[in-house]
Amino acid sequence: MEAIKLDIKKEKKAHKSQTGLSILWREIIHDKLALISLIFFIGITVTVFVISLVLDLDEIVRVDLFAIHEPPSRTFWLGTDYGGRDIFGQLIIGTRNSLLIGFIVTILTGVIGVTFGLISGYFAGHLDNVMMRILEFFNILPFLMLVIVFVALVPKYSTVSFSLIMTAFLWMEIARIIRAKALQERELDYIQASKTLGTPNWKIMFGHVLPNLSSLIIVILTLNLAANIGLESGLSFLGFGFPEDTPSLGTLLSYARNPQTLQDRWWIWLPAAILIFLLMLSVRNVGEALKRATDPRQRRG
Amino acid sequence: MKKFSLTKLLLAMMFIFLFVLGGCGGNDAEETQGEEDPQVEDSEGKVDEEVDDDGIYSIDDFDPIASNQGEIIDGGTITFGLVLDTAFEGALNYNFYTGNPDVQVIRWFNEPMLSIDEDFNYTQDGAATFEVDEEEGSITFTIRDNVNWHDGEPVTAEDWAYAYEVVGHPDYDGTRYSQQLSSVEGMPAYKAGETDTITGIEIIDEKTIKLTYEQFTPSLLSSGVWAYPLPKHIFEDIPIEDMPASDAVRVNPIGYGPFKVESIVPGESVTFVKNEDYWRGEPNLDGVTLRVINPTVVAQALQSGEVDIVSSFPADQYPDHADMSNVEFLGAIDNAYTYIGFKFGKWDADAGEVAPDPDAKMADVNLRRAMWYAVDNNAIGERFYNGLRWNATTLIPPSHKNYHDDSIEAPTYDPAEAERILDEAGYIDVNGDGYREDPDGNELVINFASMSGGDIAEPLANYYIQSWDQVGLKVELVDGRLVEFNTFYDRIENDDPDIDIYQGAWGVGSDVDPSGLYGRNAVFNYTRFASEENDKLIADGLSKEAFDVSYRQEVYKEWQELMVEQIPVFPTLYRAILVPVNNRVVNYAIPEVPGIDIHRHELGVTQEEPFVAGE
Amino acid sequence: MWKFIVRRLMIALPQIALLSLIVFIIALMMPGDALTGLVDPTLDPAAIAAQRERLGLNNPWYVQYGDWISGVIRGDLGQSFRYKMDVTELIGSRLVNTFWLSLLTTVITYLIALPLGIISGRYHDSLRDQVITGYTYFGFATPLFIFALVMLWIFGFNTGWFPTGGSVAPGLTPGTWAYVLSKIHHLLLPALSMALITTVSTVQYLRSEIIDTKQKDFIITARSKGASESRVYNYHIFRNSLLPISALFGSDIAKLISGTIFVESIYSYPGMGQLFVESILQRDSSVAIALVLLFGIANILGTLISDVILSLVDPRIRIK
Amino acid sequence: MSFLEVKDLQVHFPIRGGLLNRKLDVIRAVDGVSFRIEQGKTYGLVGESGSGKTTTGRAIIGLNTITSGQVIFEGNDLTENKNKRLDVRKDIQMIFQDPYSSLNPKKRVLDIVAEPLRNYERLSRNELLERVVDLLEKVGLTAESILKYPHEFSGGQRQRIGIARAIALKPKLIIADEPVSALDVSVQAQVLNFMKDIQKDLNLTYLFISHDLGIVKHMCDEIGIMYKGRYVEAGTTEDIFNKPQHIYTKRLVAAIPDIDPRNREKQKQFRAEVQAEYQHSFDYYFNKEGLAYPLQSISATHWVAMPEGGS
Repeated sequence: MEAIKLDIKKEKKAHKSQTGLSILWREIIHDKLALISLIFFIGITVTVFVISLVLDLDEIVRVDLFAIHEPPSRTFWLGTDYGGRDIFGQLIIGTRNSLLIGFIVTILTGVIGVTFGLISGYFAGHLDNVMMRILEFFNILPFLMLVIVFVALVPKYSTVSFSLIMTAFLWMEIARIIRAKALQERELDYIQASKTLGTPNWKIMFGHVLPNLSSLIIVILTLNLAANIGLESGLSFLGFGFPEDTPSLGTLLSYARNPQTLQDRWWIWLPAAILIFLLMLSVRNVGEALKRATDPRQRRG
Repeated sequence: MKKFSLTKLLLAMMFIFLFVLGGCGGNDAEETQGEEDPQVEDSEGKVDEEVDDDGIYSIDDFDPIASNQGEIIDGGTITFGLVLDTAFEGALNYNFYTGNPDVQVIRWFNEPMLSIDEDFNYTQDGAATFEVDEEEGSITFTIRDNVNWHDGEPVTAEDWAYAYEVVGHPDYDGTRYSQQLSSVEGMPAYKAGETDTITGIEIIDEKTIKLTYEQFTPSLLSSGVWAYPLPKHIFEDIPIEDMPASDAVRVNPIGYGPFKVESIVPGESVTFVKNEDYWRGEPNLDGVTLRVINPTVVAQALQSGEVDIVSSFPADQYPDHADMSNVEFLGAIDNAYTYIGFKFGKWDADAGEVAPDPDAKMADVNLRRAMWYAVDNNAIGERFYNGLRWNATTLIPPSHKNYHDDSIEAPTYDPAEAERILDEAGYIDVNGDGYREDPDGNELVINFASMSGGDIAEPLANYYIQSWDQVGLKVELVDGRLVEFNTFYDRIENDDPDIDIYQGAWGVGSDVDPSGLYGRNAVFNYTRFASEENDKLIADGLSKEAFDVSYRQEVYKEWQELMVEQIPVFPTLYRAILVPVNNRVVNYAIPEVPGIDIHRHELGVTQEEPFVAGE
Repeated sequence: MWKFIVRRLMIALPQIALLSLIVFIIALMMPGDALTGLVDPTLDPAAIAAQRERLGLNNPWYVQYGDWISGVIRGDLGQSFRYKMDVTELIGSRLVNTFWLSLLTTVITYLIALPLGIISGRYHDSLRDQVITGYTYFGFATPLFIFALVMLWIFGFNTGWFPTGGSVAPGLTPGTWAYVLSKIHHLLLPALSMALITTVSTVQYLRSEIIDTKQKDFIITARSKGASESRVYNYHIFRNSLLPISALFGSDIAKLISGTIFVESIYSYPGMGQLFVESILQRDSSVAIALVLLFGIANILGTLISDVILSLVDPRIRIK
Repeated sequence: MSFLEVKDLQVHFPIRGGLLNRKLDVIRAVDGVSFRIEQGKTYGLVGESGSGKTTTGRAIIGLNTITSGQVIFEGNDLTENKNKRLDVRKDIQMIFQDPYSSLNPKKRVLDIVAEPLRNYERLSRNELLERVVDLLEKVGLTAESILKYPHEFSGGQRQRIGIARAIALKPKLIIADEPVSALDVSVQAQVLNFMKDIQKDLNLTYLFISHDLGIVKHMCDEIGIMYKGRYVEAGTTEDIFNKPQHIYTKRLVAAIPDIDPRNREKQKQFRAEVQAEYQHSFDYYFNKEGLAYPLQSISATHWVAMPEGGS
């Protein structure tokens, strides 16, 4: 048996190469744009997270009366805002916060959406019916307005509460897709087989159906990530963003509502605008490549 | 009478208007929730504004009256920009409006019956003249014969009385029922629905009305009278509760002012044509177009000549546009101040007075004084507002030049002094966390409420927190974010226990009497501060003796000193109003400045088209 | 057919009911009530308490809900705290503006999407397609609000071609040509900014739909029968690709709603979106609540319409 | 007591529709089926697609809900309550038709075969490995296979994996639902023979579902013929193939290709006869709705669906 055990380790790699995830990976490697985008995205993510460990947030959001609206200089690489606060530091922390929100929302919506869709699709029948009605109801809610209402209502407004509010109204699309897939999947014999083998339903759902949907989920989540990063900035722009001691890309962008800032002080908002633009593009490039990979007709590699 | 609490309270409100600091969001859009009786402006130095090297300006360099002396052409129209980032509400009647934006509209087609001089006192130059009977405590008003509503009907004494009957009616649910009305004899009983008639109002003939007051105070003759008749022939068929939403208020509003409303796009714009029968004479201009203009685009609209005059100009945009070639910036000292308030207790609704709590967190005057020493308001004024706001010293702003006492030594930025005071008072960091504990050694966290709105609001609040942090006081923002205006005042007014200190702003009415803001019976005494010395001085200021101006000045000088000593609040900044006016406009004066003998019918232009800023 | 519509309606009605309940709960959570705006500190607290009782504000929530909902059904959405007028009337005046803005945006969206989508799909991988794909590619990553702001900046201020706020020039008489033209003039820039961004997904959808259809058997058959290329496109492919697009219309309503919130605030256009942002910022909760309800109902009707269109187009849907 | 007894089994599927999505009608997929199987034997269930044979099999193992009737396994009524069903589940296993879809493509062979063991037996990692390798060897696969994924195997090999999985718990009854119909003919015999081998080794009972009479003849001891949810004929293999009574059975038997050229003529003639009989006596064998009549015994082992009083 020892020999076999060793084999398991050795051969794991060799055989993994055929799985869905590896197809996704291959597609990205083959798509130069997607590869560059992925590297860029990971690079930015790692950079902001690492640098923000070094930066002192209190120091960055410290109001300095004698450095208001400084243009970029050696001290302030990207100048300062109307509170005399360093834009570069805010940009780093802001990007981190925006990415963090993007990730949290994406993962939370993913967990809720996948679970919901899986249960609904797997059990089908009456339960599915009821769950679909619930989903439809969430779908018809005026999302942006309710988010704004809740943002205004929540007394303590933080990245966490914000993410939860967003999640509450964003899980439906994933749930719908997953449910449709699960409905197809449940008819396959391997699911029936597992039932006859005495595997409990939850184990079948998460242990058997879920892995078969993994590449699909990765694709959806990647594409959602791009959208979620953008959402926060929109809300901040409308004036429902974070307090200024929690900088985000959206807060920086919202300074552009001031016409002087928009016209004369590009350093405040332009880097954030470009960064959002690039982040969204790169995530989307990766997402599109992954999407191609799951659709054999369009596959390149 | 003296049915104290309620009456006194109303009295208190008389000369106050609640100031809304950046109330409707956007750029310091200041909203006065009250009547627009402004203050005097000393503007001897008619120096053209000069840009200092460091980009710091002084209000002394501005003039409230347009300097253009050019020749006025016949007719012409101008565009007035109402600076607002929302729509105006559109309750276009003095008796029904709620917010300042509507007043900006009303002023073009209506005006109060009485005009005031630069000392805030009523003059005999208005649409009505008056005679005072101090003995009886009554005033008799006579409306001029040629004062007619826009539809040709004369403005009558009955119209004037009708305003009292409507606003004072129990069914009236607007916000205009103030001290100006309730101080009239019999008004409270009428408001309570106990009587159908108001004993203090007597219509003598078609153009003459006599108002009798329960208590005759010096305040009465400086805008203490509700002087806004309501055309009875138009309103009498409308149930009172439907009036605010009626067409007579919103669609075809009517007045007796220099211009008539021609058309209204709700919330957006109003066009006016001249009222040829205006009692002061036919206006020069053919008409005026008023439109809402977003604070973010004011400068561009001015540059392109899209608007000739705007209601206000965001101070933070001024440095970038100070040299705009086609406009002249008018300026005046605003009769308002911002302040930091300390919570002392609660409002006792049953007793109708404040109930200070001697154990309140902020009860120690040394702590308050130290906090005053810790902040650098001069720097704030210069850096955030380019000198267009500046360090405030007393609770009567310099716009009241006869009462403001600039000899008083108020604490100014001195962190070392702040630390010394705190050390002495026993606020010492005993547990070594970098923050001071209270004299009993308990952890001291001061919760600071500040409202959102103005552009600078957020860094300003953070700056204060930092300043206090620097002297070892731990101050935290309530909820971790700025509080929206309505919520802010809701919480302050309801004495939310989570709030220890707050930043607010007050507009001071034309009368200096502070009883409405700092009196024992004032709901607006948000700090819930009270002291016997304070009670006495406030009462003295309203006594018969106070009809003697020098006596009154002395009383309020003492009161200002008392406030600097006891510090229920400390004032932070005084502020300037800036109004840019196109160079073709003649005879325009900042309307908030009283006693300037220029009226809107004299407004004119020197050329058909506005000047456009040269590239 | 009618059966499907009736069934679909029977889903929509409980949705509306549930929506109203949720909206009502939110209203209860909002600070202040119908009295807050009316309370004058000079009023006697006892009088206020009596007023509360009279208005039924002390009733249990389900009684209050019943009162409220029966008011809503009669078209009475309460009173705006801020404007002191009936919410129905207030919204009524803004509704028209938002309606025209949405209509024009939709028209422009499809005016852009159809030709671009067809060209892009028909000549896919050509230069033309790449240009169009490039547009959709960048359009996707551009946040609407930034784009609208820049448009305002360029075409409103720098060139002065379009007005920078409001819905109509002052002083014009409703019903005249000048009035209508001025309305359109005010609408054009906001509508265009919104359409240029929202159309992106429709273009992409149409493109891939056409590319898909192109490879379907019946097209190949049509071609092999000698149908001219333009006939194949105009008649077969376009028709087949258009149907799913028309079904997207319902979800467009949801997009329009969030779009108007941004665009109306940026262009100071007095519509419902701007009113909503204002009412939230100023805690004018009766207005905010009414708007959420109305937009929610609009959403429900939107999906209803698109389901009906879909079922007309594709009978298979009905069987579900 | 029989090993497995099915009594008047009915499985109905609702047809929904209308405004309220009410149950409008039912499809009677299985409409009163009864049979018994003796331990160690192979029972064949034959019929065209849609005849209800697969549904019957799935109903027995619990994949389809039983509308009415009883399934008694070793004296336990499986329809009585769910708990009991769980107890016997490990004794009944199933081999699926499609070896491609019946194996989870994301799982390694090890995990596939170990699935039932993990569910029912607490084994250490090594024990588990040992058992799986054992099972694979039993079905003729090497130990290295355990780390491979299903797509790395041929159809026949996959079906062996499926069988290994089915026998992992040492079941008593295996329901084989068209176990070879998805396989190449060349592989079919191999798998079938292998099934026979393990039947002996493990003392298995098969419920063998198929549409292919040839295979059934090769595999089964007893046979039931289904048509539209009902039995038309049941009996021993001998009975069915040599003495088919029902016209439907006769047609099926006639359709079996015979590779022996010597029988070709005889076969042809038989077919012609059956065809002729079918043409004129269809109404005799089926009721007005075109369904079979209840079964009537014509010998101790042989039953035929005939109208009342028919011969």
